[in-house]
Amino acid sequence: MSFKPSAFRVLLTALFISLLALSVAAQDAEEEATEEYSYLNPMGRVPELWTDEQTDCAAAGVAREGPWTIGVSNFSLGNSWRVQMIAELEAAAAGNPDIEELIITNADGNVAKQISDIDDLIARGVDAILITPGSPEGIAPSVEDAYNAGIVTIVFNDFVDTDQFHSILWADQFKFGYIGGAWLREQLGGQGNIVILEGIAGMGVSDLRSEGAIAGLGEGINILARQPAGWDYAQGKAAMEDFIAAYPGQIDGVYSQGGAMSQGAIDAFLAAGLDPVPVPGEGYNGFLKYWAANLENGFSSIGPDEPTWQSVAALEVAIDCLNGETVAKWTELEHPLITDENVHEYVRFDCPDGVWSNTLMSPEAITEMYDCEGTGEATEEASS
Amino acid sequence: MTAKSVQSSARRALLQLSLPPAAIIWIAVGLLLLLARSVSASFWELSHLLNVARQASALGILAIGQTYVLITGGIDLSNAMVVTLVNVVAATLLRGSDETLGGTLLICLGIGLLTGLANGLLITRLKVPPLVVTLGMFSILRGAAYVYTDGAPRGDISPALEFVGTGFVGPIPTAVIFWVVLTALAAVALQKTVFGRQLYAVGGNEKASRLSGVPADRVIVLAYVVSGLMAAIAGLILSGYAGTGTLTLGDGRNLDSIAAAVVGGTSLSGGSGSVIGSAGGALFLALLFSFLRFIGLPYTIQLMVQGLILAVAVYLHVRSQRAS
Amino acid sequence: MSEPFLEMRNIVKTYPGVRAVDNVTLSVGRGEIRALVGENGAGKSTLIKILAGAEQADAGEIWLGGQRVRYDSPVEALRLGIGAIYQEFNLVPQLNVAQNIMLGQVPKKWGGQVDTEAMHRRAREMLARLNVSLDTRRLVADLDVAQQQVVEIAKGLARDLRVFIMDEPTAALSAVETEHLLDVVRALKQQGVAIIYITHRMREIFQIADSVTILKDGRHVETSPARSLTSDAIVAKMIGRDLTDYYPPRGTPASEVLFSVRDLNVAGKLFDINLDVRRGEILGIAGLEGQGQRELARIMFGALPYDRGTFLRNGQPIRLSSPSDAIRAGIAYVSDDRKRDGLVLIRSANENIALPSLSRRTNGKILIDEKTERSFVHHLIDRLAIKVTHRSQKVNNLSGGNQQKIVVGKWLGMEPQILIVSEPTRGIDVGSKSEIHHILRDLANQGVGIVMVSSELPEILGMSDRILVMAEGRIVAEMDGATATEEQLMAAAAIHSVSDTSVPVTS
Amino acid sequence: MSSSVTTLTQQPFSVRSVTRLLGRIGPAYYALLILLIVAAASQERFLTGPNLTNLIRNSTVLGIVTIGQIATMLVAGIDLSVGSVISLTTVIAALQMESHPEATPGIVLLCLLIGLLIGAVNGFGVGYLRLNPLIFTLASGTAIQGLTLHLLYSPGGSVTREFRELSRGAIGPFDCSFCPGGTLGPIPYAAIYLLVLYVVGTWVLKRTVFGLAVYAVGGNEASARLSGLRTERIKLAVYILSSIFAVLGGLFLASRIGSGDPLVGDPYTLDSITAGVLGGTSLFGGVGDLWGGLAAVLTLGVLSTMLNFNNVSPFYQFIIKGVILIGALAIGYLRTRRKTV
Repeated sequence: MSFKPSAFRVLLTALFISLLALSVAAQDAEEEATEEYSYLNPMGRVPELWTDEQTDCAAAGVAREGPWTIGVSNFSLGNSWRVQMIAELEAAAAGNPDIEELIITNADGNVAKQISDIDDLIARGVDAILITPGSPEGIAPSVEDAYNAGIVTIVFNDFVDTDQFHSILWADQFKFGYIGGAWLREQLGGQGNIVILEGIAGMGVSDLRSEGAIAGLGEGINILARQPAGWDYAQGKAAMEDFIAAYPGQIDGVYSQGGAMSQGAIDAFLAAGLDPVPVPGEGYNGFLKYWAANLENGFSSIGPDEPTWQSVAALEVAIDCLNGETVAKWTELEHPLITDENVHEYVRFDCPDGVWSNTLMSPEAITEMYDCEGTGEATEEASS
Repeated sequence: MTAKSVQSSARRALLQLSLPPAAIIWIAVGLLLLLARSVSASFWELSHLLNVARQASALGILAIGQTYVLITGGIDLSNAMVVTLVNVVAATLLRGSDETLGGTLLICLGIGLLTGLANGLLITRLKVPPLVVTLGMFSILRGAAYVYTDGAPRGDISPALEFVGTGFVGPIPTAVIFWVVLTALAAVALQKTVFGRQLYAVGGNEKASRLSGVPADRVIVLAYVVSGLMAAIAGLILSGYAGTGTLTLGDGRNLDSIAAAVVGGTSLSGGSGSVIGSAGGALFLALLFSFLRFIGLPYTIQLMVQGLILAVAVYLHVRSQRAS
Repeated sequence: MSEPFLEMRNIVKTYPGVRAVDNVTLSVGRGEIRALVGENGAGKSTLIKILAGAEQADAGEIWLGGQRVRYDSPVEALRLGIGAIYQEFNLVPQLNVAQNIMLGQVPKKWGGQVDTEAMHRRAREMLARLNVSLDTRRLVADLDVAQQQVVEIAKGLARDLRVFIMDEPTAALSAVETEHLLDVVRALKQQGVAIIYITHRMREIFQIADSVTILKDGRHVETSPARSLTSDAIVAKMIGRDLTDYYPPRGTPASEVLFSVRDLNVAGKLFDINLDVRRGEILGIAGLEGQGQRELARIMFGALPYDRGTFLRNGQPIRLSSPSDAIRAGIAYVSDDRKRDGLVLIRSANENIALPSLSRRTNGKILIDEKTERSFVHHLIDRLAIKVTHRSQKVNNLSGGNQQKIVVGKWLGMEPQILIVSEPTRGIDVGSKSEIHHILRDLANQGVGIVMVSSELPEILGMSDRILVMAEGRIVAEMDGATATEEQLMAAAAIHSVSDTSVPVTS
Repeated sequence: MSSSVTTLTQQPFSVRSVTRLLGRIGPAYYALLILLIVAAASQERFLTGPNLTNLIRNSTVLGIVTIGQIATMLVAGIDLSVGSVISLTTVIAALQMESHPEATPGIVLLCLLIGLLIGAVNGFGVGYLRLNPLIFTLASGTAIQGLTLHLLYSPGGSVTREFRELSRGAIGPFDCSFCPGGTLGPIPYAAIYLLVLYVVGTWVLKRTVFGLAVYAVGGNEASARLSGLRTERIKLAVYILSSIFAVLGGLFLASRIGSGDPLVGDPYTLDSITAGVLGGTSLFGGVGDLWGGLAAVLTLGVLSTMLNFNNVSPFYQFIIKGVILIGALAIGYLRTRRKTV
């Protein structure tokens, strides 16, 4: 190696030290960054912009005669929840004669692509636009652009860092986490050791759910480890296998952000020959199937559910607004709670794991979408 | 002068110790195990080690195919999406029962085979660089998985496949048995068959191989077919592990399989490599991921350490190759 | 030639398992042309790589103009005025002639810009010194081997070197071009440049060298004034024994025709080629560089497409559209470029030797029978006297001569009926050369028909039973190998090249 | 534009040189032309000022990053860390500007400095230690992703208002007697950045000694070294450039999204390689130029917009993109096919 330990190395070292110093400085800034929220609700965390304001769409001049072209900027189709959410929207739009065209774009998890998608929808001249922001801050300018272009602008699925839209429908992810965390605290009697399975590192939803859960867990509970597992069964199970080995006999509970991870965590305990510890879940059918089937064995859980039909709710608000009605500017969607008592109402034993139970789609439509075996025709189709 | 001669004789001594690349990674696996043991004795629990081995098995099987392709001087980025496509197809066709198992297996292996065939033909006939072909194929397969399922994976994996993914034969996880058997077969094919010899020759010098009568195109196509088939098998095993169809099952596994092969001593410039080394590479990565989770490092630090160790592993290989 | 200008003192360089240069001391004066000779593997290449900064010695010192100098890269060597042109051309195919000639010392304008005009001007000057006119805007990728060699030499000239190392600069050049080069070397000598000149061609040594240094097995054997030596003496000292039978005795070819080419044409390259290869003969194909000989050899092996023509094997027409077709017909081919076309350098001797005959030996079975293979490879290694520490040794660690033997050897496993060899002894040492010649003659005596393309006249004359002379893509003469003379050959080869004999590289 | 393609050879004008030039134009130019025609024909709203402005703004980040990626490809390398560097840049810019809004120029410098450092590490590993660039930059990218998440675990922070204007602003509209309506629409800053960077980048690659060295190292590294080029140092410089361009792209992106996002850069890694390859740059080094890369970047942008305009299902979009990637290069091969063994 013909490398000279000259000025070059000195420069490198100096640069490296300066980077370290800067990263420390950046961390300070991060801690300040979280201060912009206020706690309006002991369980929730709502943007401070939140008001009871109404939007008078007629006065805003965005109302127009049908038939309409409605654009949807969807952030991602990365899991069955998001696919079902879009499927519900398509089903609802298909039944509405006033909707001429529904243009759905998919940013494939890429904020920059979503900005470009929204630009395209505005340029295409849609009458209303439904946006699931991939980033509250990053998408805000695009939301403003749509709003300023005189397009009915409806945001749902996440909040957005602006007030220039006609309506927002939003389910508090902090609250989602808080519910699971508080339930777990109750199960453990306020103390014990847990591990946390998070969604995807770097995603706002994932971070908020964890923060909410930690708030809900309270002081007495010791968090042994946190690991992102992408709401994915295989990743969740693999992480749990490691934790079971790393903390033998010490894990009293698991906080899982839901998706298929909860089921993966339970299966890891079962595979190790252990009884599952308390794990909260979500309205993911795979988890519900295990839960409902093991209720009699004493298994208990809780499932705050992010509704897949919020897209339909957003579409309804958009239609109201296009018709010139006055709509609520801010709507918080409650997480319907799945409990030991009502889990049987949600579970679909005849359907695959990917189904999301909290749906406005008819059981038949779900059967068709997921090819369930529940109805007569479907079973026949399968056997043919 | 004396200091220099001491240094050079020390270097000579080191050079004489130089080991085959495949051995280095197995030594690294051993060192990692010792390190893990010193941190926590429970890492050495047999059940945990077997779990790690099972986690490694799908990656190891993917790495077999990747190794074949890398030996030709190519690369396969599409294998990750073969895993996903096989997963959703298997779940849809099986619908949770073993009745259609035979046909499903054939179709899934067919997907792997056809993908490999398409990759290989595009690379050899149209001379499109392997990175581009397999990247494009990745996108096409992804679209196919979405179109096939309409975005909503249907059906369920059957008991027989679940046994492959999660079951045990005696104390050994079934998946590990598949991995070991496939690795052994692939190693024998590489070292002891005409095809294996031709694979190394084509990767080392394609032109000279053609001029020696080696059907280079056919050999390259076959390497991609092997990679496609291995991806299909890994997809079936992972399906058994996940129990259901998901559109994310293959995510990131292409780069992981390349990393496993490369830290196992396979060169990205073609002509050298071994499946035994790649098996060590897969095990090393699985152990590393597990160990970092095991000691409860924050995820962000885990990523930094992963990056560092990957760089060090590659550095060690380069050193050892330069020495020999 | 007064006091030493360049001195290499006690240079040692060891590679794993080989002491490539063992305590060699060498000194060259200003304006001295020093021929450096030795068999392949004698350490010449390593020694000059150390001098040029491309490799670092394990021990030893380099002195220049009375001062000790230290450097560990070609950049620093060039800065001291020490530079080399190499046997494997070090050109960048994607760049043009001027850019290649001036690479590393491109004239600049403001802002780090390339002064394109100055660059082309200077490149043209260098080519003019070599008496060559070549468009400096052509891409090197589009040049033929001789033109590339000229560019490589011009690149060395452009550097105003004080120590100029030339590693077989004439290997790819025609006789005329060689003369020009030797003139340039003499001119450099006049300017006081110290020149180290490596060659396997004895004639050139006596044409230009002041003194000769002979290396053997990494050690210094002797340095003497050129005029005190004879060709035989040099050869004897290089190989450590007398080389009595320089060329093996000719055999008695049969009249049976094994292979024929009829009316072969390639637009712009080959015209109406007809030839027959007979059992047991060595058919020499002679000519100046670049007259279509090598293309012909490749076409006969199915490795290049052609426009028109038929091939007859034992009188039956055969298809030759790929090397596999040729191999099936019992035809083997040893390329002029062994590193690119002949060997898988990063694999073992064993694998290289076994490669063409693999399927033949497995005979439909899946696994390679290693026992048979081992004895087959050992047999060949013994028969061809290939020097390897083990059959699993990587080929790129072997000397050129041994590599060439492997290229020939790998074809023997398939028992070829026809062997086409192109420049079979290019760039290998005298000892290996002679061995290759004996191997070829043995094969002919066993009934193999051999086609030997060579631009080395002594080789053609010494080896061939029958000689075909090519010029501008045509066969222009046929001669009896036993009686033909160098003058006859040259006359035949030059007849058709009247158009531009003075500057043939511009073709 | 095309004159820069020929500077390397500068052949006298002849039919042969024209056909040769056509043969050397990357597949991206053809793809871009065809797509533009199809897009303009299928949607009347496509060829409008605002839409074209958006197209350029949305192509800017990729356009900038691709410059650096092409440089690494020219030395037969690859840089898989650019995505993480972009994310890191948005995070540092947003966090620092939020806490020190007055120090924006300093923060920009800081980001460039960090780019320099990361590039130096990549270049040191690839150039001096001769580690395989694919694996080494994968490793450094992983580590940088970790660092980025360490600094900011979920999207947050915010850049200053003025900084946002960098990506949103435009100059004009201009008077123009030939144009319909008498004015030429506003020219977005983004177009100017792209043009300046591509012109400067092309000047460096095609006109300077450094650029020649880059092509030489990529064309034949051993010979470049023996010709007295410090190949290690050239690779170091190229990887530094790649990181710096990633930082510039990241700064533009931070301005565009107004905040920091630890995952936002991820897609640019593969996209920039795709753009480079589509633009005619060889993965084996020594062949390629920037304008082809820009054409490819615009092609990808037009493609995305066209698919959105025509309401093509996202599912089929994956397939279409894959087919176009392979198809463009396959056509490029078929056009220049020569039969040799």
